Amino acid sequence: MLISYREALNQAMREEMRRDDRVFLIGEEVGYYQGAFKVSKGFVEEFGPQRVLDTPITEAGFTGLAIGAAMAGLHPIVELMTFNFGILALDQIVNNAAKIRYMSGGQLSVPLVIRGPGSAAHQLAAQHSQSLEAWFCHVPGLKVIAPATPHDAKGLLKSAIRDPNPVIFIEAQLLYGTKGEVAEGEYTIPIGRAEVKRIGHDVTIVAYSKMLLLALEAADELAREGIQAEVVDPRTLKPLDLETIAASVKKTGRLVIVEEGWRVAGLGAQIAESLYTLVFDYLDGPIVRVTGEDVPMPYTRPLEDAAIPDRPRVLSAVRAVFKRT
Amino acid sequence: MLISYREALNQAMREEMRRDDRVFLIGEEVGYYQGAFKVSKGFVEEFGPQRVLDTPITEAGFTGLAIGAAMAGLHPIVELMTFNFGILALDQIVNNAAKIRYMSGGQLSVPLVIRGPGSAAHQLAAQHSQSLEAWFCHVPGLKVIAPATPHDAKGLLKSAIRDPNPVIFIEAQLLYGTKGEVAEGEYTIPIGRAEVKRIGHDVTIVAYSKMLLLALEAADELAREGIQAEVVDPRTLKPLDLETIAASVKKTGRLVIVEEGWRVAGLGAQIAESLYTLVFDYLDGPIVRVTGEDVPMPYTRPLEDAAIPDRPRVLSAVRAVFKRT
Amino acid sequence: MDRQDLLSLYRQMLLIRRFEEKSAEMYALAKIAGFLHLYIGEEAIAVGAIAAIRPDDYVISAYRDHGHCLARGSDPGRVMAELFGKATGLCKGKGGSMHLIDARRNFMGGYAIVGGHLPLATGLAFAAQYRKRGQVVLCFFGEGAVPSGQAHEAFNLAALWKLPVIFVCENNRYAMGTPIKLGIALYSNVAETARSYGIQAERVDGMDVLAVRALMRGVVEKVRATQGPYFVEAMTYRFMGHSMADPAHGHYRTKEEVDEERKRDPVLLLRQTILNAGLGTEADFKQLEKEVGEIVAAAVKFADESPFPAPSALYEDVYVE
Amino acid sequence: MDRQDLLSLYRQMLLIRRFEEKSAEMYALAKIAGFLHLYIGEEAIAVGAIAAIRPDDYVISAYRDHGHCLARGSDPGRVMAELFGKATGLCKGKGGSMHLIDARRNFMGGYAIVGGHLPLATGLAFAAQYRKRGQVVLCFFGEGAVPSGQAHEAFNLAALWKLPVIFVCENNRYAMGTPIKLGIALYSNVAETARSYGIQAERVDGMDVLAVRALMRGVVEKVRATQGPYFVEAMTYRFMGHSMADPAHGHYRTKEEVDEERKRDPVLLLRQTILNAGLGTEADFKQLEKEVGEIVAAAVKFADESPFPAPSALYEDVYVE
Ligand SMILES: Cc1ncc(C[n+]2csc(CCOP(=O)(O)OP(=O)(O)O)c2C)c(N)n1
Ligand SMILES: Cc1ncc(C[n+]2csc(CCOP(=O)(O)OP(=O)(O)O)c2C)c(N)n1
Ligand SMILES: [Mg+2]
Ligand SMILES: [Mg+2]
Repeated sequence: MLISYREALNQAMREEMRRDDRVFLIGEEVGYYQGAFKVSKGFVEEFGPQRVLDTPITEAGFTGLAIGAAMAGLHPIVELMTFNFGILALDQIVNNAAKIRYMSGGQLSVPLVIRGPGSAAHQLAAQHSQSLEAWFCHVPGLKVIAPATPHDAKGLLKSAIRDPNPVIFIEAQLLYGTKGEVAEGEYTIPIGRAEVKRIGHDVTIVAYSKMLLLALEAADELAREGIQAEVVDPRTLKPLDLETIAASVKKTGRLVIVEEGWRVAGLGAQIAESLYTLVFDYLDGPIVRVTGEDVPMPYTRPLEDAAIPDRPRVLSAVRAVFKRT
Repeated sequence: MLISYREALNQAMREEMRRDDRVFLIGEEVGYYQGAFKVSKGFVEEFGPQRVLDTPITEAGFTGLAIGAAMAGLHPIVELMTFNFGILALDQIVNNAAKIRYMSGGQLSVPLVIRGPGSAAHQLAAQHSQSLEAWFCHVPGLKVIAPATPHDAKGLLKSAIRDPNPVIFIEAQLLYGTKGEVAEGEYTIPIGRAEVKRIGHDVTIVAYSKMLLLALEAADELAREGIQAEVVDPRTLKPLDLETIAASVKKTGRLVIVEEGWRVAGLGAQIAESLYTLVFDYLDGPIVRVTGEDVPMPYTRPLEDAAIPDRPRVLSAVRAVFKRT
Repeated sequence: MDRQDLLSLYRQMLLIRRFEEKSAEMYALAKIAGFLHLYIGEEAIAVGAIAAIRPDDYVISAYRDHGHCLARGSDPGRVMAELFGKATGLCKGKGGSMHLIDARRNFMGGYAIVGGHLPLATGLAFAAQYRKRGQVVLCFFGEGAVPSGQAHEAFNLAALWKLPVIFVCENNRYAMGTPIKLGIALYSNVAETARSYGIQAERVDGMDVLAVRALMRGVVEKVRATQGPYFVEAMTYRFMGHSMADPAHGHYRTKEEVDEERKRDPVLLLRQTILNAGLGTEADFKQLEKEVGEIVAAAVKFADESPFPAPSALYEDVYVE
Repeated sequence: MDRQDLLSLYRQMLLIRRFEEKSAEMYALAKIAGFLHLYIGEEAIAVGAIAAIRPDDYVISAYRDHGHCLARGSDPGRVMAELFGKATGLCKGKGGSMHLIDARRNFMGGYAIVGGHLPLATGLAFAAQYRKRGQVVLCFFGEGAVPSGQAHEAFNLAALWKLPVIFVCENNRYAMGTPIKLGIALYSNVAETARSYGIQAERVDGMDVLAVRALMRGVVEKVRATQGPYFVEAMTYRFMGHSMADPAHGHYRTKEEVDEERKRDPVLLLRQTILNAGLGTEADFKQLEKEVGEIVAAAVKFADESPFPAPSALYEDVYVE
């Protein structure tokens, strides 16, 4: 079945809401507007306004409400219109959702998904374009997922909804319209497993979310130059499937990591550091990171383009890895 | 002059407030209570309540107020009672303080210091014990400082107050009472310069804030075993003085990084990744990180002790670096 | 007025009082560490309010939470063990004083970020409404939380969705060293805040346990029936310092003021009521004092003799496996 | 009523209207991208309010900020160039539609986090008070920001410290697709929110520029004199979709409703007032239309011919060096 990423998310939520009436959806414009990006199309009609809740613009309030509801045994899905606004709910996410199980000595749990688009779309400027996955990955008690394809989006969102822990589920505005094959019928994808999206033996490229598509395009181009890149998509960012990445790097000896977020203290730094530790002797030179530039996102297109990783930069990173050896 | 870290901060702010009447101090309990940790002792008496402002418990509100005042040309110092509460002000810090200069194309600036204690004290439990420097370092537009000694605290706080950019200045509850020699008279320390706190040639230990003291103790013990550790304190975490660290690692060939924060996506990952890139060929094996454990901070002492780096762990990390070579 | 009833309320307040006095001693002996915020002087609110609800209702509080937890019926031994950081504590020693949680009693915890638990309270209420079980939520917080944005977002959601939550503002007039005047613009009428959301609000003498319970019974009934929120401002006073780290008085209030307020000690007030009504004697109080003393002593003994958590506990309870 | 004065107000509103209509065209031509939120229908508020302040006062707004920026006197060419993302834009193309900033005019910007700029406004007011320069701050925001915690923290600080800030709530009854009823518990009386902080509040017909200016003159005078905040609820209506990405009507409001509200177009209302008073003729309007048309055309031409920023601009303006 060829469907869009948006439709995949819609199906995942719909199936889970049919399966389990503890699951409900809450966020700005998720009901009558069907979601700012139309992910919850048809939901209020099917599930009614008690399970599809339009909220005021109070991210801390409604995220906290969802956490409270989860503590009482419901399974909320919080839609953040974008993760930029999630910053306003960070106290709830970090100090409550992530810690309540631990602070209670295991008495309480917070089965909750917080989802919505992260990263830049086109020209939304500094306050609306940022990739904050490194922040969420830093926090014990959270799981973090960032799928790139419709198939992964559907299977992982279903797993996230069934997970008894708080899960941060990061989508992307520029992915919603992308299409891909999705398995027929009921399926889930386990949290915490990377997938090799393209097999190769010359260099490993790790990339997730939107950047996976970029990496795959770059890999095709590299193939024409005779470089066979293996592309690994972690899919889950926390816990990270280091084994799969390490196995690939052991084979290729070279690693390029592509991420859209800011470079300093970005998630790629952690991935790199882990891999150096795991496969130091297999690496024939430093790991190369391709990242967003360390600037607030400029509005104007030429500068925005310059701030976000693109194919030429991925290609030149890979070529650089080869040149030195 | 032998003074406490607390007194050093007090002197720095006092001198700057005397020098420049655009500087004012704002935060919870900074006035009549003299600061929750008594850092602003005597301030309201000397500068009056218009320049030493006690706020309600509204971190977003008063941090945003300070940012607005800075946009209008004042130079606020925001005291966060602890950086745990800074999470509530993150939208203001990230979306406004860090970005306004860029979004305005250089028309506006936000000369502002946000300071207060980060990291764990004793048994304050999960919501009051966290080290969030990696988050702040991730954000372009911010500078981040975390001094370990009274001398550095004073000189760097003065520089931070004079800096025309937003500066995050992270102290530590357990450092306030520690004493050290501070230069007489007026001095500042430039932002962005690391300092070698102990010279050695066998291994480099990078550590900042409270962890510096731990690293120095460990280095003394190692010296008794015949290992001469060089201890480098970045002091400023963003921008990071990689040159000084790299120079040390070129000499020693071994690097251990000690940080109190959570391991995954902690600042140490970035420091390591940068150093691998800069001095890959000088390293005789992987960099070793000693970090806080990836758990919400437990209240009970034995588990808290187990969650925070201590001397035995630093020692065994250093010894491990030697064993493998 | 009923003798058994009054003596039972008295006993609950006395238990909290003696438990906390003992905690203070244990803090001085370093058996307890971290922040310890005592509820001494405010016991009538927790006891009066919690006496008005059902066992399946939810209770949630801030970090000054011993009183609410004990009033909810938690085992004093396990509470003390939690303060001691022992494996037998309510939260296996991981929560401590500020995060007492007793899920079996729907005591959903103590939270240490001022204002941060009010949204959680609306969520508990949402779940109650969603499941149509007729539960209500009691949410306790200090007046210092009233200006916080999270509190307001919670008030609006509760009012908008008619959630069955009762916001109980324990107005002790100080937030650490900040007198209410310096924190809240309309300090003389905190309940007005709630009314600006269309939330019904009431003020009560938080030193009078009978007044608190009487008011709360009415409020709980209304909230259970109408499924809409309520705000109760309970006027009280904290007799001790903000936490064990602070003196009882300082720049922000005088010893005279504290002494004056102590004359309205809620425990003594109830005692006087009982005596005046002829429903109890000095012998009764002596007997209760003895019983409570034994419970507290046993709690300390239990806590003291309990083991600390094993090192393996460090990584337990981070995730549900 | 004075002819020059009325025609000048009319001209300002017309400029905003035509400027934005042209922006919509340019958006369709992909000369402008990102989010573009039009102020069409609400012009009387910015023009009326800003007409009541001094050049050294501060103005701050949300993302729907073209009107405020132009009413403040910013060069339409540089505003259009900013929308085009050009180096000659107000913010060198880095801000875009949602972040117009013109520091020379104390126009402190457009901000895109709902509620996030209200604390900034209190800070500008704090600076004004600190320096005793007698400035006031006009802070514009939609009614959708009213429930946000940051707004409430700002209201409380402003009231507590008597800051000279005027909160101008542009109540167009919708926050994106959310009707006010679904967002604000006490939706029928938003000003009550402010009163619960002891902030004086007033409501005004935001379609009537003369009413807005008259009210604001009084308010500004009071705020300048007493150094305390004020809240103004200006009733208005957005004629277009929330942003260029949205239709003008949809599930959340009917075409009929929009058509009905368009009858009270603020530009046409003022035109009628001028005609009724015999202070202007069709010829005057034609002339103004021509002038404004030329300004807008020149702005587009300037924007179009201006260069994009050089690649080196990427790392400029992150820090003050
Ligand atoms: C968001 C936040 N900011 C600051 C603090 C530090 N703090 C702890 S308690 C407190 C005072 C709270 O006063 P109030 O709400 O009146 O409760 P009381 O202590 O009087 O019971 C402060 C400022 C905190 N815990 N959370
Ligand atoms: C904190 C936050 N949450 C969500 C959004 C997305 N958003 C942008 S505008 C808007 C509606 C705002 O409505 P209102 O304040 O009434 O202003 P109007 O658009 O009507 O002028 C929303 C939800 C945002 N920008 N910021
Ligand atoms: Mg209080
Ligand atoms: Mg609106």
